[in-house]
Amino acid sequence: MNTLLMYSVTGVGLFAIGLLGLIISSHIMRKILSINIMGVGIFMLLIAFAKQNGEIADPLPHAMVLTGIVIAAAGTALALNLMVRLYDMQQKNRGSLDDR
Amino acid sequence: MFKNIDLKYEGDAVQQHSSKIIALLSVGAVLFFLITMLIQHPPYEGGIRPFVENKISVSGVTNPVTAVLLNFRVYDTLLELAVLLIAVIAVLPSVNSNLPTLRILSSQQENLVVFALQRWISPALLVFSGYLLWAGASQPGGAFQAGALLAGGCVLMFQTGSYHLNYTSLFIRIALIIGLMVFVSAALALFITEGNLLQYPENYAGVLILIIESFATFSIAVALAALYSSIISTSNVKSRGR
Amino acid sequence: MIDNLNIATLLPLIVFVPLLVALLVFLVNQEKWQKIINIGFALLQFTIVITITLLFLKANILQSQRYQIGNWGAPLGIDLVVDGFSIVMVSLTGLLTLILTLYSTAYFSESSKGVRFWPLWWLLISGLNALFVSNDAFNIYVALEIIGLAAAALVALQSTREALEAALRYLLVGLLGSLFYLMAIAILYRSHGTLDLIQIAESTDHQLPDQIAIIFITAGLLLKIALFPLHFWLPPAHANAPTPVSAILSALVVKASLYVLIKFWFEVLNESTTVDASQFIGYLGATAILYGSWKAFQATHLKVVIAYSTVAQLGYIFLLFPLSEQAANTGTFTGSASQAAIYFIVAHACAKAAMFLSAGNLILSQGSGEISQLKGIARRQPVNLFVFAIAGVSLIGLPPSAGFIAKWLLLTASIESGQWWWSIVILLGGLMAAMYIAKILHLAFTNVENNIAPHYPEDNYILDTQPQAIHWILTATAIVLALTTLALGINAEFILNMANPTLTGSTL
Amino acid sequence: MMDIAIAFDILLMLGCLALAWVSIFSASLFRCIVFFVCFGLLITIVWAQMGAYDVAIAEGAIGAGITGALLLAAWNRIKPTKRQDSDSIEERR
Repeated sequence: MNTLLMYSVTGVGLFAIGLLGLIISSHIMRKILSINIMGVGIFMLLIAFAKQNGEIADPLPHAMVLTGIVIAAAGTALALNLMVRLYDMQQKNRGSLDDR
Repeated sequence: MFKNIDLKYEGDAVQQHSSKIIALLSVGAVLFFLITMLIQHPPYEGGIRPFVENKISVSGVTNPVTAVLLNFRVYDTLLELAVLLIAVIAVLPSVNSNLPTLRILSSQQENLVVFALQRWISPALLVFSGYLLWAGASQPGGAFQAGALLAGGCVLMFQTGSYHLNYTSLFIRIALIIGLMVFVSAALALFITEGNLLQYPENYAGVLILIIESFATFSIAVALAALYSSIISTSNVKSRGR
Repeated sequence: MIDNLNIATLLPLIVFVPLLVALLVFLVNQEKWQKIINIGFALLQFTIVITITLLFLKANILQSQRYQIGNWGAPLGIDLVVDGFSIVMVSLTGLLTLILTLYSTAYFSESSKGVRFWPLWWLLISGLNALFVSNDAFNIYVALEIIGLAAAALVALQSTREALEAALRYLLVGLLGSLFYLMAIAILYRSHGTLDLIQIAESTDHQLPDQIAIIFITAGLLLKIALFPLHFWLPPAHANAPTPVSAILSALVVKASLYVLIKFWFEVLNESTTVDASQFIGYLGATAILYGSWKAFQATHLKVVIAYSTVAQLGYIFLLFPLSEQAANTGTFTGSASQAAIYFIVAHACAKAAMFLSAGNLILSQGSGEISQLKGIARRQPVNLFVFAIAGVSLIGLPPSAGFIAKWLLLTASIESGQWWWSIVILLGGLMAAMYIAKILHLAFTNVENNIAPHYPEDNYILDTQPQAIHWILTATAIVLALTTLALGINAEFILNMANPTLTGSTL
Repeated sequence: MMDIAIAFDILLMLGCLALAWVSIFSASLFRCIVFFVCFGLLITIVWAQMGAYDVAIAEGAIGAGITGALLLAAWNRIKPTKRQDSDSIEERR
């Protein structure tokens, strides 16, 4: 059981934890965290088989993961912004007397 | 799964009504199949490493990851900068151009620790991100890492609440798109001169990559800072226009 | 270098021109200049797309030669390739870009949302074009992300409570679908060592990794296409978006994920798909038709009716999977069922866009989208209602329209392949579509005795506006789209031979 | 010598899985976010351990840094303050 296979299994485990968290967690913030964790799981799987044998690793998974991290950050930022604006809207409605 | 958008702060971690057992079983099945696949089928040898090795001398940089990211698969990086730009445009407040580009308010409570932290670390961050950008050609480093570091510096500046950037002023808008603009115009220029999109001329590849990378770093830093400040400041979001 | 004008030189332009326009429009936020830039570049984009289509038809080849970005070749660099199916989608995108950009210049003329709308709009179009021409798995993932984020941001444009909620749900669903797709790419790259679709197609050995990859791709993309059980996010998102956005969402954005699914299911991982899996998807499509039409019939808001009708019409296209399973196991997406699916995509795109535009005009003039408010609208807005009726005719599938040709091809395909039960579902779906279209038209033609002012019910689904006069461009663009559906209904071979160039059945 | 490296790898993996589980299902939201930032930093070490140094720097800066800052800022906006309108950071007009 070489270490890289173990890292792949961990990556897949993280993907499963994120998927489970996404399905059954309640608050939107937890769902955003689960999506990030699923992303990290996939990146771990990608990086794990990059360095199969020999010293220098295959650079393509590294480039894919780098791009994936920035895309995940952009997606999370947009989701958080929408969540905050939605929260403000709900507060304003609950706070202000007239419903409409 | 996403049916009701729940924003109650006190709610407990897991939805009550949701059938936790079915979710657990299905995710467990997915996990089981994935793990059996990982164990039974070893990965393919090498991937594109042999191709990169014999083409890296032409690519203008020596670090293989930067070569793949900014020369062999440069189209992906360009589209990825577009993704970051989309996220920024979506969160920008609507235009209020009466504010100056940079508003420095002397905030009342002198938060000594944060001020000291800012004064010591910001210059170091600046120099280090410049180094990261420059080292990207040969050792690990590059545009995204340097940009994220600069953005970390900006986040630190925002902590004291005394620095306000008006993200709809012309200067900041130019800063946001300069990375992608340089990329696209370089691509079109090379398209005309070399006849093929994003095909760097052999001896100028390194220089061109560095120019594109530095502009990309600058716009990534401003973009990530804009993403952060759009969430913290209520006045920024609740603009008069709406 | 521009003299050897072949497809390859023009192909990347359809991605880079909208990108450049997005940057220009983001910089310039004076109303007048934005209008000039938008209309000018929409025309330029349309001409580029038309030249590419004509060049492809003239060359009459199954697949254009690969455009290697940076001249690096397949496993190392990224290639752009155009085949029959993608050329149809690219020309469809070009046409809808031109028409909807004209519509949007009038629609957003005075509202302050235009500043944020235009850059996102052009980035969405460049993402769509990048997806249709790409031949690299990871590149398709980045294009899917561009489309998902831009579409979610556009849905959130009106920043009412319902719009923000729909946009947040749409964004999370989009991110989840893309993550499933990314997981599939990781597995494919792990077992094949290359990301190029054609090279993966050649080296698939239909072992466990490929089957798991196709399962993940199907699950992720079905979520993004909103097939029946996973459609919950589509009606609120399409109903709460501004009119041009809901038009392009229903017509193109949903089809982009469908294009990727068809590309993987029929061309790349063809043999690792089993017959009963495609039967299962066929049954999902059938239930989508019935369920979507039934919910559309029940809906009370005009845009919600049209959104649920999208869910139903997508079901038709998924009947393609069981029908073309036996047809041909060649590597290419050919056969009568595939022609029916391509024709259905084009017919649905034009009809649904026309319907959304006309419905948007009706809502603008009426002030509220509730169907009960549409009493006697025929007298106030005859032209828009006429366009709505034509689009309805195409959705139902009555003779003069493109929808009829599509359903006819689907019926013949189902009879040919011996699975006659699909034709029952197709006819039943047409009947139910007629139900909810007729319900709206019936209301529109009942004249109201006293012309009472439209009262606003409390639980108004969408923040409504005061009744406004309709700019002439808004109606003109809707008419042009309705005429294209009729034109496509009359001469069908234009699309058909574009989709499958008649050549000796050379496999990939 | 070899078993120490393997032991370190196994420790890293178990740590990742545990932090991931806790950062989704722990009781309060604030604890979730703090665990998520720790998870990001641990992942940075895992990337470095696997030889992906470019990715380690990027994960540390973007994954743990910027995303953690965004999450905390968003949490600050949606936590129920005692007096809803007294927002100390922003001067409210």
